[in-house]
Order: sequence, then structure tokens, then C-alpha cells
Amino acid sequence: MKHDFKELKLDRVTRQFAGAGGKAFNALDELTLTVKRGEFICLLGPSGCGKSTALNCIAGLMQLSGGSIWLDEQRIDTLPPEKRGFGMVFQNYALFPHMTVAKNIGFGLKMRGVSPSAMTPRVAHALKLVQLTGQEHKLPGQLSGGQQQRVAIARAIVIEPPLILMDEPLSNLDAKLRIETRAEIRRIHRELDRATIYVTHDQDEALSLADRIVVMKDGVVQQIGTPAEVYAQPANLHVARFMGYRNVLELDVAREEGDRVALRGGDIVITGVRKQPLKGARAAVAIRPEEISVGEGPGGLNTIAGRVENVEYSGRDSLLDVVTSSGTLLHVRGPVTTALDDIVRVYVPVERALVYPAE
Amino acid sequence: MKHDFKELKLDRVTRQFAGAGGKAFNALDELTLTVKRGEFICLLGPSGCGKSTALNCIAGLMQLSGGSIWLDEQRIDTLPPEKRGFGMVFQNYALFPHMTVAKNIGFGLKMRGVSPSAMTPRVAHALKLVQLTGQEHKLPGQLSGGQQQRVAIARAIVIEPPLILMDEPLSNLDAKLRIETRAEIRRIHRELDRATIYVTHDQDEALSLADRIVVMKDGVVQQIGTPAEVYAQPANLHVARFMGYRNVLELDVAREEGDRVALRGGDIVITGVRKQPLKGARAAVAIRPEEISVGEGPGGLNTIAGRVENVEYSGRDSLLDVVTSSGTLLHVRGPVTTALDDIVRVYVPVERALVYPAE
Amino acid sequence: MTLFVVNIGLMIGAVATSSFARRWLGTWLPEGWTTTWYTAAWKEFQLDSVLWVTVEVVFAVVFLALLIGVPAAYTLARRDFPGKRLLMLLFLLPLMVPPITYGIPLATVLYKVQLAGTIYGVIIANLIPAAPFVILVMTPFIEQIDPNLESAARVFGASTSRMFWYILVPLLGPGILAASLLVLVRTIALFELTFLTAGPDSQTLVVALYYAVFAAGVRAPQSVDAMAMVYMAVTLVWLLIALRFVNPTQLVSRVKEHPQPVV
Amino acid sequence: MTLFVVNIGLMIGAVATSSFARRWLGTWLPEGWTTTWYTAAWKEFQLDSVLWVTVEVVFAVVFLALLIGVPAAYTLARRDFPGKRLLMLLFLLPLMVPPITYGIPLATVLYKVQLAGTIYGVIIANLIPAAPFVILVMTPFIEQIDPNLESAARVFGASTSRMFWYILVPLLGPGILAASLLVLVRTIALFELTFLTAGPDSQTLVVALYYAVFAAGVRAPQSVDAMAMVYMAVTLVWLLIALRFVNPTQLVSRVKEHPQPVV
Repeated sequence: MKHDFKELKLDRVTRQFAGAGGKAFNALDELTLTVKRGEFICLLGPSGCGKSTALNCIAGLMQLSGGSIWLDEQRIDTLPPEKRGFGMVFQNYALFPHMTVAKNIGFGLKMRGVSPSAMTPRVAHALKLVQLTGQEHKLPGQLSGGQQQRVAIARAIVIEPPLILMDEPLSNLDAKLRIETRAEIRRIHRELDRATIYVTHDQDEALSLADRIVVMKDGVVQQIGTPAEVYAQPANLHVARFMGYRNVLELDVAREEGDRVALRGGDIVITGVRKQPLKGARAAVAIRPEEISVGEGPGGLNTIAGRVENVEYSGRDSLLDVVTSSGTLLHVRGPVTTALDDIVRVYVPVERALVYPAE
Repeated sequence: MKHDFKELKLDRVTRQFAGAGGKAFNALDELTLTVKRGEFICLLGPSGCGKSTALNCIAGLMQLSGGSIWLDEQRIDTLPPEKRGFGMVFQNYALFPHMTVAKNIGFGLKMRGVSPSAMTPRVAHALKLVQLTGQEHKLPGQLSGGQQQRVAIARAIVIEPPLILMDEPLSNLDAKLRIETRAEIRRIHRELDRATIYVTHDQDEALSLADRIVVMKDGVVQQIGTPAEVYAQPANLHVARFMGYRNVLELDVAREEGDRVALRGGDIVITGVRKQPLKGARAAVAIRPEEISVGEGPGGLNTIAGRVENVEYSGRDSLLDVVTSSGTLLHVRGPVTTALDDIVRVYVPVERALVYPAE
Repeated sequence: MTLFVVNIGLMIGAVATSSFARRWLGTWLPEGWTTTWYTAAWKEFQLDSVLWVTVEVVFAVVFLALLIGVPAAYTLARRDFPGKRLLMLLFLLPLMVPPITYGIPLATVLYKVQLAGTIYGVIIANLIPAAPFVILVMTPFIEQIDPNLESAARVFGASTSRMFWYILVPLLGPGILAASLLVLVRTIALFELTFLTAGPDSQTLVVALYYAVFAAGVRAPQSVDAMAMVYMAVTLVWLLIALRFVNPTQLVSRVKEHPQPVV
Repeated sequence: MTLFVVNIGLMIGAVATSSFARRWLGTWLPEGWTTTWYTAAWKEFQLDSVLWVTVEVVFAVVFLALLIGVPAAYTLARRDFPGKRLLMLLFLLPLMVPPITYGIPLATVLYKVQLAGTIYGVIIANLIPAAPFVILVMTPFIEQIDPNLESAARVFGASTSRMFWYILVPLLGPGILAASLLVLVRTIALFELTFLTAGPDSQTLVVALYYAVFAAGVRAPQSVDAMAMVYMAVTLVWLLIALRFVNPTQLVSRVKEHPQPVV
């Protein structure tokens, strides 16, 4: 395979499945994406959003129902998986249980006809990269989950593929190991200087790993952007909800000025920033709990009063459920000193209240 | 069963299992704990720490190998589970698949000989409490995971038990639902005014729910304390690691003054607070990533210089891997503006560097 | 695969045709149809008494096999104890070893205790493979029941016996039904054991059929075919009833549902 | 349970004793031991030719059953297609229906195509239950193999045939071995089909034994017992070999490992 590739291009890649009652639905609907060499791309979304389908289509494990995939000038979606030359890390590792670690890692090289003598140094180098030197003669069953994970990564990188595909590779590890392996994956990606496409449902993972994030829902791309863009400027209400904007209030539109929108409903008056063209008299404002502060806003702007109905201690701060007199619930990160049934005033900066059309 | 109980007392409760090679080991080793009415207790620890064993011993589903359990003056560890009268929420819900929601919830009442006419209002009340009114004639298989979870809770609370036992009740829900149901469980606990014992491996869950946390490891209690105590003052290095003190450095003890200890090693000099009596010339200092700030400490105290070797964006801030010139790795939460290969100085306040004996 | 299916179909068809045929030589279809052979077979084999014995034996075996097999399957599926594997192997042995291996010694013993040739002997002989078969069929059904359901029933106040009636019986119902129907079919079919232990008064359908095949020289072959048809009909009817309640694939594996690719 | 086990043991013991006994009447143990009965049985039943036919039939059946069964099991376990359940049912039918139900029609057809009485006829007849049995045994083995292993092999450059040889064959090895041994035992034991289709030159061990039992009047019962012992020994040896490779509980359920309570 060519290693000096420039980009991988997905052109309206579509994949259908038979749904309930035999009706076909698009598990993946016209995904168009260009991945440059050196990029780390995360496909992010809840289960069933089509992210794994996309990965399998790229790997060749599923055939396309429509569209095409190009590696520079070569069309590859018509090739069988073994001719595409990509590396892949599976969710459950999929190590060959009857082969030693060294044979697992060398499998791809063997299939490419590399001689055993040429294979040994390359396998050793891959082992070193994943810090497993000395384990080469063990069977996968003798390794811990984290070590198996690293063998799976070594097996994918040893063939020096233009593209490495990863399908929720951390989901079987515990929280601590997950964070450590995350840094490892990022380091290996940097050292290899190829492209990586990484599938996950965990927004923290996507934010910390990706150069660009592709947020998906029901097979359709919702937003493609850098982590900072997706985090701070979600393209629509769905992305906002998925990225942790837990407060979504549907209110009446009182006034629009430029991209500023004043909303009103019950005892709440909020001014926010419009992120999508509004339709109708109702709009939804999305706010993160950690961007609401306890206290008075400048000039009383965007300030809401309420009673604390639940306090969840989380160490550095507490997650408060603040309920206004009209019964609206706000999730707020507040100081740990806040107690149940306290009456508090909270406010949100205008630029952190994002306004979308009501659903 | 008595509902006006004062406390549940576990007295050196021990449970043995046959381990590898037939040798018995203590899955639960002399757990002593007093649970007062109204308290919410979390048993916290990694899998295999004995927390579920403890719960099963209290429920009567496992027999004790030693010790005793008392409900006020009554010894209950000799009673079969059906005579203890506790409510329990199982990890996989364990709803009876052939019974409707109403029949599932009413099962405990039926077994207690409550007449159908007396049962109906109590089941209705429980359904209302978990916000499932209108679903009573569905079968569990027709409900979503979150709804099944709430039926399981309703089934446990409708018998008005002195004690409700919960075995990782949220582990099968997705992240968003988990946070919502957490608040729900806390609310129901407050309304019932009974005692709850809740088993989890998730420190966030324990911090946000519990009045007191029991941290366990290998069947042995490590620490019993309020969430704030466990979070800020871990009793030993194991608890510290488990509670998110990701930086653990083993250094030489240079000087001890009161509970202040000065440690030194390579290019690092740190003064911290001693939490356990030290033994020998080595000690470990444990620091949370979020308590290390980028910048200079007052008078250069506890300041460490290093190069940023990895940046993980996480929205509000970034998780940095800072490596000192002698090769020590520090995990630091820093501003999102920090870039790879920046040279930074970081510091930690003396009272947030906890010193334990080296392992 | 297809060949295999067509073959079976053809063979059954041939025998069925033959049993109804008046005369059938050299032509594709016989020249006329008759039920004479059935009447002949009925008389010749004393089918009424034979059928009655078959029914008696089969129902006694099914009942006793369930009584032994269901609790045994429950114990094997739920409890761990030393020697469990050995016991499991002993239970499966009569299923994997051909009946004749233990049939002859069994017959010898039954003759010694004066039970051979009586209906009790036949029942005992048939129980030996039937009880393990119940265990085999019930085990996946029992394993599908989450042990936490039993724990939940106990915690919420059910004694062991109430747990059994309110939880286990309703949930195992389909499994018990399936097991009894399948044992029924197998017992009807189990020739060797009955053959070795039955006397003239305790002949079951299949044994009568064998004697018929053996002495085929003196009887019209159509009559034997008619007999085989009766036998096949009896088994198939029960089998079809059984299959309505138990999905055969469930015995092999639990079917996983995946979205099916359209391409 | 225990009764059941002791019973089986006693019966086998009795026959074994009888087959070695010089005379045995009224006492607990016979007065002397001899192998005469074995020699007698050997001659009387022409055991050398019978054994040879048995070996030929059995190995042909095992080989052909594997050739049909393994790919069919793979297809059934991995692919979803319309009619899969029906096909599965058709495969399981010959296992659940007693052989005699389709044995007689099968024999009729074989006679028509001039194959009955030959060794080919016997092989074909025995394949009908053997191939589905292979499917039954192989299915759990195939299902234990993670489909992602096959995907991984493909992604890392293996063509379908190399994937088969490098991944599937090594992983299915124990399963194939187990299936062949179990089919072997079953085929040795399957009386009805061979009985119905065999001629004098294609008699297998079990058929010879049946004829012996039938004509027991003219032969010494000890001789028949000796024959039964030979037969039982042959089956049991193979069964024990098979059980070394396949854990019988695996066929029923996948054993879950739990820490065992001590109390």
C-alpha cells in the first residue's frame, strides 16, 4: 500500500440495513469527509448513530450501498478488506487466541509475504512502541486487558498502514487505564504520522484525542469541527445536548438584535447568542451547568433566583438542582458550601447561553 | 417488619470463599459498621473488593462465615432473606418478566399477605414516586432500561422496608440517564426517611449520593468517612489513588516538622502534609491533577519546571502531561491555551500534597 | 442440502403411496387407492392393544422422567459441588451411548428381578435415557432464568416453595412442556429397550413394527408399510406439537438478533 | 440419582461377569473364569469380517459427515438468510425423529436404486443422522469463535482461504475432533438404519449382535453376552477418547466459573 498518501476521501458514503418490518433504513447517510495525512479524526455519537458502520465501510468489512471512498486518486471501496492495507483495532481486541503476541503482531506482515528474518525487527520495534518488550512469547489469554489492548495496537501499526481505524478501543478498560491508554494512543499517532479514524461514544475521549470531531446522529453527520468548536459552538441542539449542555429551556422569543436574542418565559428572562436561524416564536436556550455561576450577573442581567432542591457533592464543587418559583429546573455547578433548600441567585454570561430553534 | 428502627449494626461480618487451589480467602473481612436511620451509605471499591459480598450478606442471600448483624436489638443474620424484610434493587433490575409492572411492584406486598384492595393504592403511590403512573399494565420487557430501573426501585420501596439495598443500580444506564437517576434516588431516599446501603465502583456516584462512604479493598475496609473526608483526606495511598490522586511520587524524606514533611528526589522538592505515620527514609506524595496550577508558587515553594509532552483538551481546561528534566511525569490540569512542548512551571499548595508511607 | 431434503420427502412419499395402493408395479402411480392395508395391519398387529400399551408406557415415562429430570437439571444448573462434572457426565452417558450397550445388561437384571416382560420393566428401561434427556432439554431453559430473580423473590418475602410456584413454574412452563413432548416422541421411538425388556403383553408400537419387518415374508409388504405410516404419523404429530412450543434452534444456541444487511 | 448410577454399574458388571464365567448358577460369583465364550462368539458371528465392515462404514460416514456438516454448521452459525430457521429445523429433524420413521422409506428407496444390501447403502443411510449431528456438535464451537477474529484476519491481509487455514482450522480443531469421535460412536451404535439397509456382507457389529439376540435360543447366552461386551467395549473406548477432547457439559451449556462458597 502507499504510505506517502495525502488524503482519504469519503464521498457520500451510504449504507442501508433492513429495519423492523423489512423496511430498509440508512444506518449511514451520505457521509462526506476528507481525512488528511497526520490527522486524528473522531467519529462521535450515541450507539446506533452509524459511527461503527462508517468504520466498517472504510475497512471493507461492509459494502457500501452508495457513494465511494478514495485514497488519493485510487478508488478503494470496491477492494476487499485484505487489499486496502489499513490497520484496525477492534473493540474487544480480536487477538488470535492461538498465536503468541509476536505472531499476532506479525500476522499482517506474514500475509504481506515479509520474510521471518525481516519480520523480527519490525515486530520488536512495534512491541517497544507499545511498551510490551519481553511479552512476545505469551499468548493473549495470559495478558491483562490493558496489555491485550496494546498488542492490538501494535498489530495495527506494525504494517505501517496509511490509515489506522479504531473501534471504541478503550471501552473494555476501567476508568483509570482508559485515561492512561488515551495518552498512549495520542503519542503513537504523533510518532507514526499517518491518519487515525477513531470511533467513540464518549465525548471526553473525543475532545482529548481528536484533531477534528465528526458528531453523528441516526446515520447523519451533525457537525464536523475541532474539539474547541464542537465544545463551545455546537451546531444544533442535538450536538449541544450530547456535549453536556444539560440545561435546555424552551422559551418565547422576546427580541432579536444581531445574533443576540432575548428570551422570556415564566419568571425567567435570558439573553443569549443565536447559533442557528430561528423559526417561529419559540426558541431553546442551551447552557452548561459549569457555565452558570452562583451570584448576581453584571447589572442583574441573565440572573435567575431559585431554591436548591438537590445537592450532589463532587469534590471540587457540587452539582446543584436549582428550581425557580415557576418550577423550572436548572442544573448548576456551585460551591460545595451550598446546602439543600438554600435560596440562591445564579447567572449565565450572554455569550455562554446558546439559542437554537425550538424542537 | 419494624419500621421505627434506630440502627443496623454489622459486627465483624466475615465471608469466606474458596479461592484458586481450594484455599479459602476472606472476600469480606470483619466489616464493622453502624447505619443509622436516615443515612445513605455507599460501599465503594473496585470489583472484587467485597462490596457486593457485604450487600448479599446483609440481604441474607449469602451466609456469614463469621460475625453478626443486628437490627436494633434483634439479631438478623440467622434469618432467611424473606424474614428480614429489606428492599433490594439489583444491578440488572431482576424484574419478574412474566408479571406486569403493577404485579412486580406488588409482589412484596402479596407475599406479606396484603389484600388486593389494600395493595392497589400503595402500588399506585410507589408508581407515582418513581414517576411511572400509567405504565402499570406493561410487562418489564416493554419498558426502557431507565423505566425498568425505576420499577425495580418502586418494588423495593413499596414494602416500606427499614433498609433499602442497592447493588450498582445505575451501571446498566448510559451516562446521561445515570446522572438523572442519581438525583432521583437521592430524592426518594430523603422522602422515605429510611436507611439506604448502596454499592458502587464509581467514586463520582459515591461522592454525590452518600452521607458516608465506606472505601473497601480486598475485603478490608480502608476508610469510613463523609464524602468530603474521603475526597480531601484519604486515609491511605490506596484510597488516595482510587479517589483520583493520579500523581503519586515516591521521594526521599528530607525533613519532618509537625505534620509538614519536606520530600526531595532528583530535581523535585515538595513539602506536603503527613496523613499516616511514615516508616523509613522514603515516602509517597499524592496530588490531584486539578490541584496543581500552572505558575509559580508563593516564594517559589513547591514549584516544579517541566516540558508539556501531551495535551488532552477537555473543554473547560486541558489535562497536561508535564515531564521534568529528570523524567518524572506529572498530570496537571492547565489552561486550554497550553501547547505541546511548552516549558511550564507548576506548583501545588502544601496542604494539597498528601504524604503517605512509601509502598 | 436440497438433495438431502428432497430425498427424505421422496422416501416418505413412496411409503405413503405404497400403504394406500391397491397394486403398484412398474407404473409411476399405483392403479388404485385403498385403506384395506390399514385395516389389515390393524387386525394383524392387534393394534388396539399395542396402542394402549404404548400410551400407558409413554405417559408413565414422561411423568416419571419429569419428576426426576427437572429437579436434577435445576440442581446441576444452579449449584456447584464437588463431583458435579462427573455426575453430569453420568447423566449424559445414556444419551450418547447407544441403548443396546446398557440395554442387554438392563434386561438381564430385569429378568432376574422378575420385571422383564411386564409393563413396569418397559417403563423402567425407558426411564434410563428419558430422565437424562429431560435434563438436557431443561438445562438451557433453567440457565436462561436469571438467578437474581430467585434472589429477588426471596428478598421480597417469598419462601422457597412460594418462589418455586410464583417464579420458577411460570418461567419454566414452556421448557417443561417442550421436554415432555420431546421425551414422549423419543419414548415412542426407543425400540431397543422395549424390545429387550417387553413381553408379548407389553409390546409397544415400534416393537410390533419390528416383528412385522422381520417376518415380512409372510405378510404383504403394503401391510408393513401401512404399519410404518401409522407409526410415523403418531411420532410426527407429537413432534409437530412439540416444535410449536420449543424452538429447536434454542436447544443448539440462543439466536442472536442482528440487523440484516440489505446490500 | 445414586440409585441410578449404582444400577447401571451393577448391570454392566453382571453381563461382564457372565461373559467370562465358566458356570454361574445361584452363587454370587461364578465358579471359574474363561475366555472361551469370546472365542466362541468370534467364530460364531464371523467377527473378523463384521469388524472390518464396521470400520469401513464408520470411517466413511465420519469423513463424509464432516465434509457436509462443518461448512453447513459454519453457514448456519454465521449467516442470516430467509428460511434459516426452516433449514435448521430440517437438519435437526433426523436427530429428533427416531431413525425407523425415515429408515423404512429410506430402505425402500435404496432397494429401488439397487443400493440396499451394499456397503454404499449403509453409508448413505447412516449419513442422514450423522451430518446433522456434526452440525449440532460444531455449532457451539463455531459460535465461540468471535466473528471479529475473521474480520481482523481479513483486514490484516488474509484472503478467505488463508483466513480459513490460519484462523478457523486451528481454532475449530478440537471441535472437529470431538464431532468426528462422537459421530463415530453414534454410527457404531445406530442399529436401525444399518439393519434395514444392510445385506449379509455389509452387516456391522450391532446388527450381528441383534441377530444373535434374536436367535438366542440356539446359542449359549454367555456367547451373546460376550458379543455384547465386545460391542460395549468398542463403543466405550471411542466414547472415552471423545470425552477427553470434548467436555460434555460444553455441549449443554458453557460452564461459568464462580468462586465457590466454603461456608
